[in-house]
Amino acid sequence: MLTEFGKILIFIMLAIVFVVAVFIISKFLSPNRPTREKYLTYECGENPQGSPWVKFNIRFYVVALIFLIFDVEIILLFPWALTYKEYGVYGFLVGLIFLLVLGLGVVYEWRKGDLEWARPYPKPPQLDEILKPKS
Amino acid sequence: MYQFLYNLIGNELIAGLLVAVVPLTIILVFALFGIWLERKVSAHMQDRLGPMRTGWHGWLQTVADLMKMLQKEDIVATGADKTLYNIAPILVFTGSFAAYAVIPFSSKLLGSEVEIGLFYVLAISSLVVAGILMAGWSANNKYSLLGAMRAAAQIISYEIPTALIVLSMVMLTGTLSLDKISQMQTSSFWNWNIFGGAIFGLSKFLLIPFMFVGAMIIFISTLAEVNRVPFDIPEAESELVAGYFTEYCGMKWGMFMLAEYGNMFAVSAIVSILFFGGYQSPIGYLGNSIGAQWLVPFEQGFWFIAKGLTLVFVQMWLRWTLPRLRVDQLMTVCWKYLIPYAFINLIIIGIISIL
Amino acid sequence: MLHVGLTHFLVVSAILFSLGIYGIVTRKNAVMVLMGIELILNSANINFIAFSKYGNFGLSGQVIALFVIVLAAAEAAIALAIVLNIYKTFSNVNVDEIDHLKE
Amino acid sequence: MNFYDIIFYIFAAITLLSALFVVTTRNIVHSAFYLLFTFFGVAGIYVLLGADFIAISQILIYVGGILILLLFGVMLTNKITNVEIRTGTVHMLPAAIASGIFMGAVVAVMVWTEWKSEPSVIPLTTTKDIGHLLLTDYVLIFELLGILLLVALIGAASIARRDKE
Amino acid sequence: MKQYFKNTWDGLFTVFIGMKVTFKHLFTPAVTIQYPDIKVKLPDRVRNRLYVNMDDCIGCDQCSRACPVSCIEIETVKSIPGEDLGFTSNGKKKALWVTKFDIDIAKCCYCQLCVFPCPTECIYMTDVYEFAEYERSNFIYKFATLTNEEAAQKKINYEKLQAEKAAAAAKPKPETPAQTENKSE
Amino acid sequence: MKNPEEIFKLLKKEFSEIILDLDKETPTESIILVDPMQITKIGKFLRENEELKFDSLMVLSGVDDANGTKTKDEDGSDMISGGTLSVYYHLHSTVLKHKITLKVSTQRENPQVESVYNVWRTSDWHEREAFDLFGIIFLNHPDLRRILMPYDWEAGYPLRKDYKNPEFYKGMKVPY
Amino acid sequence: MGLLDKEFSDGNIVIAKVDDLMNWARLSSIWQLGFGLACCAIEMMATSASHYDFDRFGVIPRNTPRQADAIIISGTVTLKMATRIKRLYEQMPDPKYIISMGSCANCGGPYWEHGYHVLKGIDRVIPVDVYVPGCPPRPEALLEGLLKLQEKIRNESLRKKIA
Amino acid sequence: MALKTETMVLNMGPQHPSTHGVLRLELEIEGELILSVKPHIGYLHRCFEKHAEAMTYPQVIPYTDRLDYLAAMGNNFGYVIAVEKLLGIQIPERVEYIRVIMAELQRIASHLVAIATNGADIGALTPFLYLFRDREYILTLFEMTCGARMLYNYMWIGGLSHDIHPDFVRKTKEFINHFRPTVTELNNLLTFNKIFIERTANVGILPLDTAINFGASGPVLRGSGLPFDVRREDPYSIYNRFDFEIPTGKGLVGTVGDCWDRYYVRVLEMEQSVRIIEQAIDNIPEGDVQSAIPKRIKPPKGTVYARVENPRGELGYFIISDGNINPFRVKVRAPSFVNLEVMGELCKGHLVADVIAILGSLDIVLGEIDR
Repeated sequence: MLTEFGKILIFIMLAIVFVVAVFIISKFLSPNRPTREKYLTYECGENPQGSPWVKFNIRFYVVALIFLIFDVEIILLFPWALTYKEYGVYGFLVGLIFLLVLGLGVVYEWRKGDLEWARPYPKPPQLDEILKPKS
Repeated sequence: MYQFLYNLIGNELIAGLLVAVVPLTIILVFALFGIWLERKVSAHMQDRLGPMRTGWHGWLQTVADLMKMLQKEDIVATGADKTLYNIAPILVFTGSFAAYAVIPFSSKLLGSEVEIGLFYVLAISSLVVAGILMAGWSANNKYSLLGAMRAAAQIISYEIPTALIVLSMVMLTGTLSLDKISQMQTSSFWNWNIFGGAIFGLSKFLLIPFMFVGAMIIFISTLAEVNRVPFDIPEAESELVAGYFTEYCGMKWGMFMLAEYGNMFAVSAIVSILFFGGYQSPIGYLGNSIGAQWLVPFEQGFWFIAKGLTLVFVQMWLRWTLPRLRVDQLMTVCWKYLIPYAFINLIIIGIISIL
Repeated sequence: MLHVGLTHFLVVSAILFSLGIYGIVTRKNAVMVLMGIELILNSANINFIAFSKYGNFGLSGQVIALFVIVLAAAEAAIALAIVLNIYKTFSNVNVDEIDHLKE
Repeated sequence: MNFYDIIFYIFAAITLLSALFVVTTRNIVHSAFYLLFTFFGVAGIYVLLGADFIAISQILIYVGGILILLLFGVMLTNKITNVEIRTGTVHMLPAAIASGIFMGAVVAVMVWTEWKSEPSVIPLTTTKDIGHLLLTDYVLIFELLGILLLVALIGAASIARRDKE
Repeated sequence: MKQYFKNTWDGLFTVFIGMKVTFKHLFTPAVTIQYPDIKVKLPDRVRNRLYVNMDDCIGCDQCSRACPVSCIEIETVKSIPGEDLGFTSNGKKKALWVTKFDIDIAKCCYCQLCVFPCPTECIYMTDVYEFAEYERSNFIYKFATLTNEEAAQKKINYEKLQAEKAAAAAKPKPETPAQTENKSE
Repeated sequence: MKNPEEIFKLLKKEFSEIILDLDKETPTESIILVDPMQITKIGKFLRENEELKFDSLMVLSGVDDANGTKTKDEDGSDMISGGTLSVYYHLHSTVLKHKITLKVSTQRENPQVESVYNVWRTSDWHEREAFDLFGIIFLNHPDLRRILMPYDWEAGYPLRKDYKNPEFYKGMKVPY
Repeated sequence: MGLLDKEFSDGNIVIAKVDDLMNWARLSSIWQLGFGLACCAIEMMATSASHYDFDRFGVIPRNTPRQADAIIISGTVTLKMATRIKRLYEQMPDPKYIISMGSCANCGGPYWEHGYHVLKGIDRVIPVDVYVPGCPPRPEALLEGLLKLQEKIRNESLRKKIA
Repeated sequence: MALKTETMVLNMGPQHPSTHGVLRLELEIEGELILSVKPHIGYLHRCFEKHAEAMTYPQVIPYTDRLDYLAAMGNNFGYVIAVEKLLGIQIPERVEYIRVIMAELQRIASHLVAIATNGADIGALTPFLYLFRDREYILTLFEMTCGARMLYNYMWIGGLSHDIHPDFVRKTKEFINHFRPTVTELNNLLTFNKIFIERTANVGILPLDTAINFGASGPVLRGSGLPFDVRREDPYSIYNRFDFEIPTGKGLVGTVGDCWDRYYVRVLEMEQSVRIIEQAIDNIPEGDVQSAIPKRIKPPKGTVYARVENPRGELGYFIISDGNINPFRVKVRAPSFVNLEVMGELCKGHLVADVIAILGSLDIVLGEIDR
């Protein structure tokens, strides 16, 4: 018997098949005229300097990290959200404590400035510094 | 639908496939129509006309675009990582399309009646994030990578307010099934969740303002999840040329576009199911009143698509009104505004619902 | 052997576990080691859930699996943070080259 | 061989093959991306075992969270200056032999052991039951997990933050 | 804290104001001119493609000299006595055969500087702007009415005359009436 | 608010041996001729002196005076040897609202002028431009590269009066 | 090997129909590379603005050459820029088209005589499909050039090589 | 021991949607943080100065059009004033009035583009189209007068190429009536939008003394707070007859001299231009539009530096005449060229997205930068 998840699997398969089919049709129709320049990486018409694969801003990592923790907490809350009504106030309190712990996390991160994206407040260019002779 | 087809054909696989084909058709048609609509809406908002020369008011425009894209040469730059570069559009489109499996277009047309549909929708969209990162990384292009990193950070961040609002709706309705949530908001717009759901009494009136806040928050954060203005910094035209799909051309790019429009409709559908009654008619069914029961699912389909399109229109409206945020402001909006509001909203809804 | 039963799941889990071990042992990169650990955790989870289905413990296995996932997330977060810190200190994340605690 | 079996084999193949790629590919970013398929396959296996909630959680946390985090970690910690991001490997052969032997032993044990192989009845959807369990038997662990996560958050964030000083 | 709520409010409020504006425009009629179907009448003074009315051109070369981009090339041959070139519309007598009057409209910068010095107002800018081409060579507009052979003939005629004059100057004896007759034909 | 004569007098007093001349020939402007190797010092003085306060350099223009001996080379194009290249500085004070023009002249064969980069940063690109188009070398300029022409342009300095166009640049035909 | 690379020696009705359909698609959806050079770029922007509205013809600016079908050379091409334009053009996927807009792009325009740094005509670097005269061309003139280009595309055929 | 992210060199331009033409910016970034910005210009170097040396005096005018192609009238204006100064001739009253009206209309048109592109850079595309729509009306006025939409060759030495069209006065008044509500709409839609303010306020702050030392002029300098306007400072033509204000940056939503101030100064300047036009339009005296000048313009030997307030700032022409019919040397002090110099200093420490906002607020036109 086709279970409900089986139907989802069919959806996923169908999507993949569809995309691949479209690619094949496109391959069949489209021309292929390679030149050397065509396969260069686009960078506004200039020669790319250096690789794009350089290390990244740590903020991205911190965001992912905070997200992961929150995500996990929210997942744990879903079963609770479905059932807490049956337990009345007790059920709600269980979740509330959990939620407050989560809230504590938000507050902590906020206070510590981890929610600040690296927004610099750069100093405006100062005249004296600009006119300093450069060595 | 599935049952009907199964009885008709007698083969589970084919029946399931047919059920899946319907949403595929819908999102294809929607993407074609949606892009045309987007161009028309933007044009008329800007005192222009938009596409005019392919069919009546250019309604064949996107068909032409699509067919042209099929004819375009496929370029994979020498520096790119070919495998990942080719997998990425598949992944993105799959992630976008798989969400349709649980969205009830009407009480009869529903891909899968899986119980934890809402949860599944949240989860499957993470495929899109992986796909976008893959696309950005494999293209060996600075704009792509910057765009992909921004997109990933943005989408995952905004998943939290979305999930919090979804959680509060789960608390209110007590189910994770999108179909059941739709069924609950039956018969009149007064029963929609944005008006406190199908319950009566004091708590309904207490809920209304918080429901409005919730609807607004989830709308804003879904806007960010599908990278629409003002949250379109991953593909910010004026900075990153085209963001993570800068290097993609032809149909591969078309798949990203298709996935984007598919996502647009999907999130609108989710918002409309959660807050605006899903496929339920606001005024009752013609089919019921004239005694033609077979008409009802079609009416439901109409209402569902109408609601979805309305929300899509609002998305477009916002897009052609607002400038875009900067990446740090985007994060600020999410972490410092939406999440605290959603959080407090959640607690209040919890308190009201156990009253 | 044709009909899928508990054994099949356990075998899958065992192979996954060995692959995880292999990954941990052969790779120098700390992030790769983390990936190996994730594989091992997944294989353990398969076991939990398989026994939850084929045993008499009700859904406890699944709940434990959920906890494992949660722990895995916490572990990944902390571990990656540590890896990052190691990287900051040593400009390197090769596990066998980081053999002193303080510089 | 019925549907169930075929799908099991598909998912097992996806899982194991991609896991093999994960541990053997030299490009670490590829490894991370292959991990996506492993997680996905494992989620499929969970579904086959009737654990729908866990399966979805698996996708949500592993694919949506841990994988992204790993990718960011990879991108942050590698001097990625050329196309291939290689990671050094050590003692491949002994490791392969050892883990092969280990695998053989475990598999043998598992195959030869007489498991009670009657599937117990698992409800169609497990979320509610998990919820009940969380609110009754495991309520303490549930709360503790909250605190654990808080600690993890604070710890990880402060470790990662250390460069600001 | 106050700032926090003010930011929230400002954000939402200004967004709504903006949305009001764009929504209003959704229903204002478009200003678009649907070009190939509707072509607006351009003002009288509009400056587009150059046109030379060769009937009026006296070949004075003033336009060519005024042109900052030297896109006008004029070659003239003096007429020989007895040829009647006619008059321009404002009554000037023509005295030069314009053997070549080429305007490379691709170079033209539409500055109208050539128009003002023209004594007969024969060069002017029209309102024709639709003249895109597939080949660039098509942009060289040849206005000279004489065919190449005619032009060559005129040139030969004039050279002959010059030679004769030179000869006449050298030998101041007006002879050879037959030849003069030939010329005037 | 001072007129050029007053400014000249002031300068003469400060730099008695350097200031060369006040050129009052031109109908609309008075130009102070200055030694090219002292322009930085004078510029600093002009900017900082309380009575002058020339805080803004409006424009710095290089000029090819074309006053050397003109010869024709084998293919008939002009060659100039000897003579001078000049640089004009138009100064303006946003506070005192007066203007003055300085001029320095330098040898065409080895054109060297001191940079006023550290006095008025406006001159940064203007000096690069003068270098690019006339080949005037500004001493102490930190980044004296071509600015308008391609960095790999080898055919000389195009605004000199005897500049000759190259036939090809990177395989592209240059003349019409 | 795609269909568009093939050349059919004899045309039959099927090829003619496919031709028509594909040409129609290409000509109705010419996406231009969002790219302005000089004065003409402003007129190009005016053409896409409300009064003339490029979008009516299905033309929308794409910022990356990978997704563009046509490049409108709108203004003076200098020697420094020419190599970049060449590369941008090369980076567009086939089939691709070029409109040379304005005098400068056509032949160096006002700068043809003394312009030591001006490329005298973009066709020295890349093949041009349509030349639009004007300095700058009126928006209508650019639209007319676009119509000319559409006409050209309409007459393309699988039977002969596509430009 | 900080985690050093590797720096990356990111090219913006020459083909980039928001570099306003063919500017190329070489950004050195760390993550998204700008370490340094190197503008590379010259991609549109059209050798104006060489051409000017080869042309006669009137023939240079079409080339001046093509300098700042968004404000061609202003360029003509500056050049003819310079040559007239050199020749020492008087201009008829009527010509002066028409020139001022044209220059102010051109200023509005140019600022419309500046504001539009600034908004579009930040992501607001709809205001862009509204403003281009209004610019179109001004272009119609110009086209009616002299036949060209963008590059006019309208102001000639000693006069104008055409007299104004009989309908011109009426149409201009109509335009002004239409234009005022547009500005309000613009303010509602963009200027005071919270997102726009967040994006531009406190970004790219240019302190006044730095601005002066960098030679900035026009809205950039005024945005930093100095009411410096050549029309007031060094009145040319008949600007001393009109009553208008010089808007300066006040730091209304951020710090004085930030991007928003530069933007808002332009919005206010459009209002002032409308005021000037209103004062001038009813007082155009009757008369001829060409003063008697010799057919061959041959100024005496000498140099002249004349400056006018172009929309982008102080536009100066430095002309050296050797008594021939060709100028010996014409040097243009292009406002954008000078304003752009500050870019490198201004962007340091900002994010990639801010570069766009800063560049948009500087409002450059590559035509006059590269000339």
